[in-house]
Amino acid sequence: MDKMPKWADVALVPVVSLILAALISAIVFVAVGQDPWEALKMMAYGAVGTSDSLGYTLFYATNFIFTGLAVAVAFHASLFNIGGEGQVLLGGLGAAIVVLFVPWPHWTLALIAGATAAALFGALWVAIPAYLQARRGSHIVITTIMFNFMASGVLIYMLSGPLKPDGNMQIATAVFPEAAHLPSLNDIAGLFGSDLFGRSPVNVSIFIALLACVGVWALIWHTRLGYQIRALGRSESAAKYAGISAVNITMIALLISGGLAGMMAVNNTMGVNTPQLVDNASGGAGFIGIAVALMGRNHPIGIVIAALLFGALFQGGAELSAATSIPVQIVVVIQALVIMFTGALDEMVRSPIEKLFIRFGRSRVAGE
Amino acid sequence: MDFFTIVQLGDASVRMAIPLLLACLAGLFSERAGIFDIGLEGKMLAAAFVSAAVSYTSGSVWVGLLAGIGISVVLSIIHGIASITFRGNQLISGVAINFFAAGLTVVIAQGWFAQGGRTPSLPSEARFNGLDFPGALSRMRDKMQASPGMQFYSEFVSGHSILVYLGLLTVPLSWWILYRTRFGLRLRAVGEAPEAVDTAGISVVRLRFSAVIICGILCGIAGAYLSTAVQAGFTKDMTANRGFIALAALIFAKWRPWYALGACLLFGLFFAIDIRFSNIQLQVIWIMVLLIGCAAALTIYAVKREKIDVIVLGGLSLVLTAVALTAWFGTASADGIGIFTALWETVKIPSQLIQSLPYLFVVIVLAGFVGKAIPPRAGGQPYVKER
Amino acid sequence: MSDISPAIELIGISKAFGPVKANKDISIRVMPGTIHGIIGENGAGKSTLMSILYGFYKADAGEIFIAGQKTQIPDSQAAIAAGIGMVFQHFKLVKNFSVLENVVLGAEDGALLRPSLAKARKQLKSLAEEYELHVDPDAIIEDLGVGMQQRVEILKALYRHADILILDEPTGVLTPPEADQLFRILGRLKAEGKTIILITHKLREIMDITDTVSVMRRGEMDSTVKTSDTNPADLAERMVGRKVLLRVDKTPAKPKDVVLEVRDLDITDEKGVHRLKGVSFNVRAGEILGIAGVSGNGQSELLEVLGGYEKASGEILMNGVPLDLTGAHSDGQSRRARGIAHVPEDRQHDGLIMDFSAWENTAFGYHHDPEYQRNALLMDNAAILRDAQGKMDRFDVRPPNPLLSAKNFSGGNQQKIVVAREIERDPDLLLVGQPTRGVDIGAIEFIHQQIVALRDAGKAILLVSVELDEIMGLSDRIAVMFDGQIMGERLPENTNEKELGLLMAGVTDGETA
Amino acid sequence: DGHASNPAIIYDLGGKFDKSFNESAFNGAQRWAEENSSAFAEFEITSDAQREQAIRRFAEDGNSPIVMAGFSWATALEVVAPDYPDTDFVVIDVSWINMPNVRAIGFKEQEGSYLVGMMAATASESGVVSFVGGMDIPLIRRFACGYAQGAMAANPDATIIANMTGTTPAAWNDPVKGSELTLAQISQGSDVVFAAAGGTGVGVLQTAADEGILSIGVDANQNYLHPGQVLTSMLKRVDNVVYDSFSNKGDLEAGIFVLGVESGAVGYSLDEFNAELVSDDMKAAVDAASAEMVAGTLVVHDYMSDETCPALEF
Ligand SMILES: Nc1ncnc2c1ncn2[C@@H]1O[C@H](COP(=O)(O)OP(=O)(O)OP(=O)(O)O)[C@@H](O)[C@H]1O
Ligand SMILES: Nc1ncnc2c1ncn2[C@@H]1O[C@H](COP(=O)(O)OP(=O)(O)OP(=O)(O)O)[C@@H](O)[C@H]1O
Ligand SMILES: [Mg+2]
Ligand SMILES: [Mg+2]
Repeated sequence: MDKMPKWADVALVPVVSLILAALISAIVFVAVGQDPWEALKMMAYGAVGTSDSLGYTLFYATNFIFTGLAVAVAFHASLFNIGGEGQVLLGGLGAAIVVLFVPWPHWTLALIAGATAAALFGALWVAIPAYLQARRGSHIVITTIMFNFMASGVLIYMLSGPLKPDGNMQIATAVFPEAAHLPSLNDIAGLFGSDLFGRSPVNVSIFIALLACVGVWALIWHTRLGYQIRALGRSESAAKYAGISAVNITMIALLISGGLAGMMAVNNTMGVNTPQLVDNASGGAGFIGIAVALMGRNHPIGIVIAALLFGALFQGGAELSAATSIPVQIVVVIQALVIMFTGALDEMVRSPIEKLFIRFGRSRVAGE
Repeated sequence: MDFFTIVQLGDASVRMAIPLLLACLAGLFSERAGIFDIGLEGKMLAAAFVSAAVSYTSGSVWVGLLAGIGISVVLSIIHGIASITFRGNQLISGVAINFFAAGLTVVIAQGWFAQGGRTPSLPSEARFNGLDFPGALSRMRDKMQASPGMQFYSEFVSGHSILVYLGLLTVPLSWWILYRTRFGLRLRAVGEAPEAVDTAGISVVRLRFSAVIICGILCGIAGAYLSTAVQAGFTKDMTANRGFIALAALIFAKWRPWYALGACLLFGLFFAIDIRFSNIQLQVIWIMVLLIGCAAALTIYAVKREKIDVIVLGGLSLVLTAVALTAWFGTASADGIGIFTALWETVKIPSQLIQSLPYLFVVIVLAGFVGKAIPPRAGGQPYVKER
Repeated sequence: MSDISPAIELIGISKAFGPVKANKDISIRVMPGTIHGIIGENGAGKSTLMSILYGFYKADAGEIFIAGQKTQIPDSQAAIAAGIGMVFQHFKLVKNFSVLENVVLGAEDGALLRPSLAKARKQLKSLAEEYELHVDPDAIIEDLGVGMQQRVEILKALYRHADILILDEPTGVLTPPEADQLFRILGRLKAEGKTIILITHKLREIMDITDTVSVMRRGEMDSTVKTSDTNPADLAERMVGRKVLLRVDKTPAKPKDVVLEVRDLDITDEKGVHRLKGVSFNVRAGEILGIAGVSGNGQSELLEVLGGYEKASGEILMNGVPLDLTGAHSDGQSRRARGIAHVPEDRQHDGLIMDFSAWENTAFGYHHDPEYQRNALLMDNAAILRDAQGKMDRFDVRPPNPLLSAKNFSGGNQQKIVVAREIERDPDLLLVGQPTRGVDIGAIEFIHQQIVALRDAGKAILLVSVELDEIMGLSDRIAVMFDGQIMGERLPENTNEKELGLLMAGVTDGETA
Repeated sequence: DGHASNPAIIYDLGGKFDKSFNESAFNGAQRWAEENSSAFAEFEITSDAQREQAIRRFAEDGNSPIVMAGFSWATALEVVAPDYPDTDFVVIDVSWINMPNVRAIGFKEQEGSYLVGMMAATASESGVVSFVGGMDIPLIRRFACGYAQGAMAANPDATIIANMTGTTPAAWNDPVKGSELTLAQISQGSDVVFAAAGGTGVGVLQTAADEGILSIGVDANQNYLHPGQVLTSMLKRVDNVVYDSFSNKGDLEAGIFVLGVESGAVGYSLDEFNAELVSDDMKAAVDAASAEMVAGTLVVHDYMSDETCPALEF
């Protein structure tokens, strides 16, 4: 007998958490002198009100799907990969190198090559923290944080040295060749005479993100590897008994996680209207991935929903701060509240709901 | 390197070490009680903001310090509610607190002072200024001319803000509390075996809350130190990851106060070196020796072990070797000289590398090459009596 | 009798853990200066009841009277103040503290430690002399044996001036001589007028030492009787609610070829402790070798080496071919491939993933099996589910719902899932650790039958158990382990519990005289 | 309508209040708004992905001119500008975009830096002057290089110490490190420090004041921050550029404009806060040098022209 039905666990609890996070956010808005209802309306309009903003929301959501999946895969192995930021940066480096130095004939090939390189670089960047976690028990949280700082050092070094185009002042690579520029969704919609996504950079990598969702879903619940990842995550001792190599699975789970984070860079470099790699290529998406994974209950469907929500929040928040004097960091505050309520205060929300279900369930059983 | 440079390096190390030390001891109290806290960063940041803002508005730095401690304690209590009362995931709660502080400080600072998320610069009377000991020289230029003893006295001993001396005093105090008082015994016990504490008739919840509150107080002082002693005001993200470095120092220190002092001074030294010697030149030959030496050592270590070690460490060795060779041939071709002459050429170490050194060092420390650190046994786990 | 009030009186105690009702309206009275036994199956609610008395759990309903006074016990502090001391089934000690620190923890005199420690040191000395409870006050707990740790727990209670001492299964971890000494101490405490409550599964102990005994069943109080008015068979019947067969039905073994040969197995753990010291034995097809011993004497390590998740030096031959003990093939997968199945000692910790559903657990460890794969990439979840349903039906797992999480099954049913998984693999060698720990009598009978049936099918079985009754009942051959060594081998028909008990305490034949 | 033709300004990632050129740009816009009691549109981006979005948004709303602060806008602008031929764009710190509707404005920071470098070397008693840069990018090296040349010109024996705070954008906002760098420089003998480091400079100026040495502010006039202790400020009149662009809306001339001392776009500041520090001789020497620059007889080497500096090693 479960304490409560599955739908309550996967839907009701997160929704209640979200409402609580929203209530506290409303208080913050009031504290800085902004009508929360107005703010919400502004954010909603800013997120989906125009075709441009809708497109931007989807563009950010694409980023967050990748980083959310990355965090989730690691979470299934009970590992907290907080290094998404660094892995995204390295992923960008990988993508930039293959598209800048190889003349790809068509964007499809460039996409495959870029995504592969991005995933590879992202995975390599987590390899050492993963190895240290697996082999020496060095806490992945701290090592990946350190690797985030170092990633930014590596990237800046590359962008201001080896990859710097002559005469360019911006810390960025040259603009990628046209063949490596991914078609935007609006280009595709344009074929049907629509202007659904405006000038937004949302592009075909959103399909890669959705494919990655399916891939992660199959991986986690339908492959031996996923089975082993989950087993290790739930009980290290039992995994040992079953002959599941904690070292190997930890490594593999984190490499996949890093690869997914790295792949985000495809969207952010090859997909944007000016395709190039800039110095802050991740834009905080690595961290937002944590909130997305927590809210999405580490399930791809949940992650897609959460990513859309955070995409809207990110885009709407930017519009809000453009229209008012509220700094855009309000988005970080909301994000923190979502992490707090869906992640750390889960029990606070869950326990009363559980009690309700037990009481309700009991009377039902008694009635039978 | 002359004597005064060494004194200065020591002086800067201490100055850089103090916020680390306070945060590290904060983490020590919390983790010794079984509550992991990666929210040190956020608490310091919040305290830095509030103490600067309140110092500015009230004109009294002490009121500011108290307010900073206050906000940090509030965040600690939130962490406590999440991880003690509701037995939530301590890492996640810490991450949330970091974000919360990073965002809210800017939002509120903007709403309050409208200066783009910073506080106005604090006037001297609203800051912790350096204490000049009797007879000590205060100006750098005077010190440079003084005798070595005077230099040491004036630069290293004197001239720090009161929080520095306070921070250093916290070390013996923490040691004394932990090992010489009833509270310390219980605190250490609750991080090792909360059920033992519980059955001994002591409230685990109260004990752990006291620990996180102490953690909050120390983080509060650390934050206030940054914005009212080192700096004259708050700027966004001014803690610059010190909270995370403090955690690494805590592991390095094996959760012991005196070791924590050592670890933080070492990290402080790293920062001081980074600041003072960002322009380091090395002969190519030394780069080769260093990198290829590391690569060789890693390879030797790996071959005796399992496949995974060979793959990862072997890969790392290859990367190091490749970097070394690139530096060598790169120098040769850039200067248009023979590859053997290039070995004696001096090149500048990329500043990005120098700046990454403290982080790299943290990773090396965590890799356990400096000895194994065993965390408090009940650390990170909520105390659950009834499943 | 009515003019002295009972030392303890519990009235109408109820306690639920979520949906589990651990105690239902329980009442009990214990007279001062007596030893009161409590028996009951695993999960009957004994520990829960005592933990409520000690303030560790809060009762949902009920009243507590101590020495005739109604007493609120919201926490252990209150229990200690009321003169209650408790030695838990799982000790509540701080492992890396000294004995002295553990004793003073929570009972310090002032804010400073030094005076408290000095006082406690003196006090411990006199307690040690008074009750023969000698321990080194400066020893670190984790360096002490379980017997010594238990002494520390008793000293903790006495240091707090406990008049009522609760002991929850104190002898489970003790050798027979250690148990005898414990009972001598309890006798002395009783003579001093202290009241003692003793939880145990061993009917013999109840008969030997208690004055009265209560029987609990399924969270309820069945009955309380004077010990002198009852006998073991009667108690067993009260416990289970029906007549029980305490013996296992089996025919004599027909051992064939040696399946498992262990030679000079040695383990030194990370701390440098020598866990196994040159262990050698063999198991033949069609026989059950039982390994008896108090837990912590190397049996667990032995099973772990055989199961592939502990490294060792020495030699193990499986059907004549050596097993890899240190290299890449010393893991559970390789062992399974060699025909070794393993019912681990701790099912919740090792044998099952508590958060996985039952069907996922039935493939656990065998997830690489071809029959569970749909193709090179994907697992065949439907096949696993079908397979799980069959196993659960055949092994009478209740409820027979493979979609439930493992944590939602009772201990006995969890164990059945593990046993079904391992036995139905038709292994050449079955390793079984504590097969019936925490399992009720009905399920014990069933599991025992399955093990015997596997033996009769000509498989080799290595059984490790701390329950002497189980060893005696199931084994065809018995080896006794003590301190990482095999002290000797006996045939069940040629030995008795006393002899095995002495071997378990490390006393060999020569020394008995 | 009035609103639609409003000018707009978009700040770079550092944000409107970076105490550096974003803030300076804001001040110019603000001044224009106050003087004309008109409104302008503004936006602070938070990620690079927003650049195009921000430009297009204002262009579609009919804002003109649209002023962008910072060279990072160049790439996005090159893509967007052709789509809005009727909109005027002004981009600051860019001297390479040549488009019919873009006014690209660069500054000769080396000239202003040269002037304050002369003042620093003259004011210095120790003969050691120093420079704290923000993020290590060519633009900041241009400041450092000009400063070093000026110092050498005033005192050929001068020693110039230059440090960069970091290589990431965080280097614009690390006053603690700025303060430590300053202390290190003081111990190497420096008694005048020039900060071209955004928010980090706040720490530099503060420490210089605490330690009793002179400091030099940047971009805006920062003399007021520590009266009597800031020798001067190297002015880079981004505010004027914004102000002028807003004022001349409708008839802005497209093209590349690199502004130097001759136009007053760069220079040094003199006000009541530093009047006592700047001697008449010093002022005379500096003014003479600027006259030479205007006349073309003095050419200050531009680091960005060839990525080398005759007076300083990086
Ligand atoms: N902390 C707890 N949380 C939830 N359920 C519990 C807890 N402790 C015990 N239970 C449940 O309460 C019931 C009674 O457990 P209890 O430990 O009192 O039994 P017991 O009689 O002491 O058994 P044993 O002989 O195994 O010690 C069991 O079903 C058990 O699963
Ligand atoms: N930790 C738990 N979480 C959820 N449900 C539990 C838990 N422990 C026990 N239960 C539920 O309580 C019921 C009784 O469990 P308990 O372990 O007390 O059984 P039991 O009486 O000891 O049975 P068995 O003799 O088979 O061990 C189980 O069927 C199970 O559904
Ligand atoms: Mg049970
Ligand atoms: Mg029990």
